[in-house]
Amino acid sequence: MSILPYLVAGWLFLAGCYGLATSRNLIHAVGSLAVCQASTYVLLLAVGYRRGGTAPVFSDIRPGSRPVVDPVVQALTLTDVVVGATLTALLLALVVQVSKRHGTVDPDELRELRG
Amino acid sequence: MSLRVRMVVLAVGLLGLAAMLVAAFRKLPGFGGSWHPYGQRAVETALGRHTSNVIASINFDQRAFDTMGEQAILFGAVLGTVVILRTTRDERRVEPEPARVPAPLRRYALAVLPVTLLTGLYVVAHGQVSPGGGFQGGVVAATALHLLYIAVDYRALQRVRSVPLFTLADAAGEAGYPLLGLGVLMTGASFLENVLPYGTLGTLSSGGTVPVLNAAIGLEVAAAVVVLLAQFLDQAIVIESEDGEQGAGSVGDGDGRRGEGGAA
Amino acid sequence: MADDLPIVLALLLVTVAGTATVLTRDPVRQVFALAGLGLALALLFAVLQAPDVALSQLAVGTALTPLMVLLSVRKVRRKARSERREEHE
Amino acid sequence: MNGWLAAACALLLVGFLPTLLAMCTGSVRRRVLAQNLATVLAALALLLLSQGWARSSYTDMALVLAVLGPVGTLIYERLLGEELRADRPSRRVTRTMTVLSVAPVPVVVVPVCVAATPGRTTLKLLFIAGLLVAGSALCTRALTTPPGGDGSHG
Repeated sequence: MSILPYLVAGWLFLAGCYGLATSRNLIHAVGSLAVCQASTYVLLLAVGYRRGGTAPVFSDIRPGSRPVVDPVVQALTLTDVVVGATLTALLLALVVQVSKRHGTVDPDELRELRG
Repeated sequence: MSLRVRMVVLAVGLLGLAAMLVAAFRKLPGFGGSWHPYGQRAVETALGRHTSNVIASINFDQRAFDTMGEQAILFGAVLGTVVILRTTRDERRVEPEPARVPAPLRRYALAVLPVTLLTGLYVVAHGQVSPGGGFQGGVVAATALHLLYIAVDYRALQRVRSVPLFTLADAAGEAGYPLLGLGVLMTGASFLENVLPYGTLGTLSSGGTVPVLNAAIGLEVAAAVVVLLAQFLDQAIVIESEDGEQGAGSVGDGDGRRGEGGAA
Repeated sequence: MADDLPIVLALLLVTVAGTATVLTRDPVRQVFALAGLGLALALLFAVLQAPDVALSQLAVGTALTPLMVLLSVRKVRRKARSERREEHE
Repeated sequence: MNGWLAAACALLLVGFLPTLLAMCTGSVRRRVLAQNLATVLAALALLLLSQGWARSSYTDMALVLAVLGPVGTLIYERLLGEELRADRPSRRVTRTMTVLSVAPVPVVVVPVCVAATPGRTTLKLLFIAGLLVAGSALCTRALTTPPGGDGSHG
């Protein structure tokens, strides 16, 4: 159990890389990249978890009454989730532009076009 | 490089990476351990500054400079999307067709629109107290606007959503954050330091500058999402390329794979 | 060990959804796997005691990302269709 | 590990996991219907978890999901309308999906309401339940009846 969450993060990253490398459609590649992004969130939050802890949000509990998990990694992850979505948008915009220019979104065909 | 060679290279790379990751994971502190020195200090600092949501305190106070970088990335990504997806000379805009929406669906979507908007604002406003904040609430509030597209059609959304206005709001949120930091500098404190009175723990006005920066981020994220979706919706619904494409003829034909790629 | 059961379950859900997302090659079908991954991630963040991050993931994953991907697919397909029509003419 | 957490685990294993698998396999129509059900089950799991950890502030997650889940489903309905209209499900499927997505809501929310400290939290829980029931029932109907028609020929 002590490294299982880390292994899941590693698996997600490798699976995403496999999807990126074997993709025949750039939109599918962007989706695979989202899986890679997800792996970083899982790893960060797993590092910050504390058994028996709760979130360090003191709106409904008294400070000090319960052990809390690490808030630093949560702060890093939470901004990255939203920023990551806008980056996905940027990549999708590039895909749309590629399809307009070349009429295909298959990376293999795009390479043939370039010669 | 043939497909076979590529797959072998990929397999070797992935297996090597997997081995290194497993070796690294074994050296990480065990999952669920109680040793979190940074977390402990962050919680103490946040409580000292009367911010009950420690995560918001880290984002908008203790590591506010880092968040400025994050929001700059966000702004850059939105700017890039707008530039890439602008209407070019060989494209024309067509009027979107009005959609026929079933009456119960229309009633539901129009009723839920204000609820979603309020939920988004609630999540932004309570950022320093309970889970939430500008990043999350901004997305929810921006999504609310697009219920108009579902309830009525794209023309209704276009009438309400002025893209220049939202671009301006996005820029205002983006600029407001560092300007606030500079304003703090004027008072003699360091950049983005928490100089406002901390208030009472657990109330909406607690946390000093945290709610202010939180609101700036909320404005920026909400406007950014509206602008982003406007670009994609325009591309998918309104913008069509002129006939006689240059690129179409140059694509090799008789390839056999081409039909498959187009149908996928 | 019983205390870790929700975490193990959520990790299982994330693994299944993540793998399915990569293996679904058709972009339209992949959107649903991606939405499933978003929900599974939100549940995992919740059991890892990170409600702020879970909120972030829910806000982004339920409507925003699928909408952007589907709109891109629609644009790319329309483009491909209009070009095939030109070739037939 | 208390009863609420055990119930949440059971819900994830018996309800959410099969729905997730249905979301990842099969036709587009099946995936959309499964997506609608999955958001409801995830929201209910979040409610059970927040009660299990005695954290009323965690219910915000279920609130956001209850608000945005139907929006996502309706987006699919709008953008994939052609493909979805190509194969309409039978009445039996419509009824089953409606029951599946509406019935668990009171089963989960009523005990949580009874256990939670009365006040603002109770109101919030009832509000979330209302959103979930209205949203999922309407989405299932929108996905299974032809647009503009009342489905009388089905």
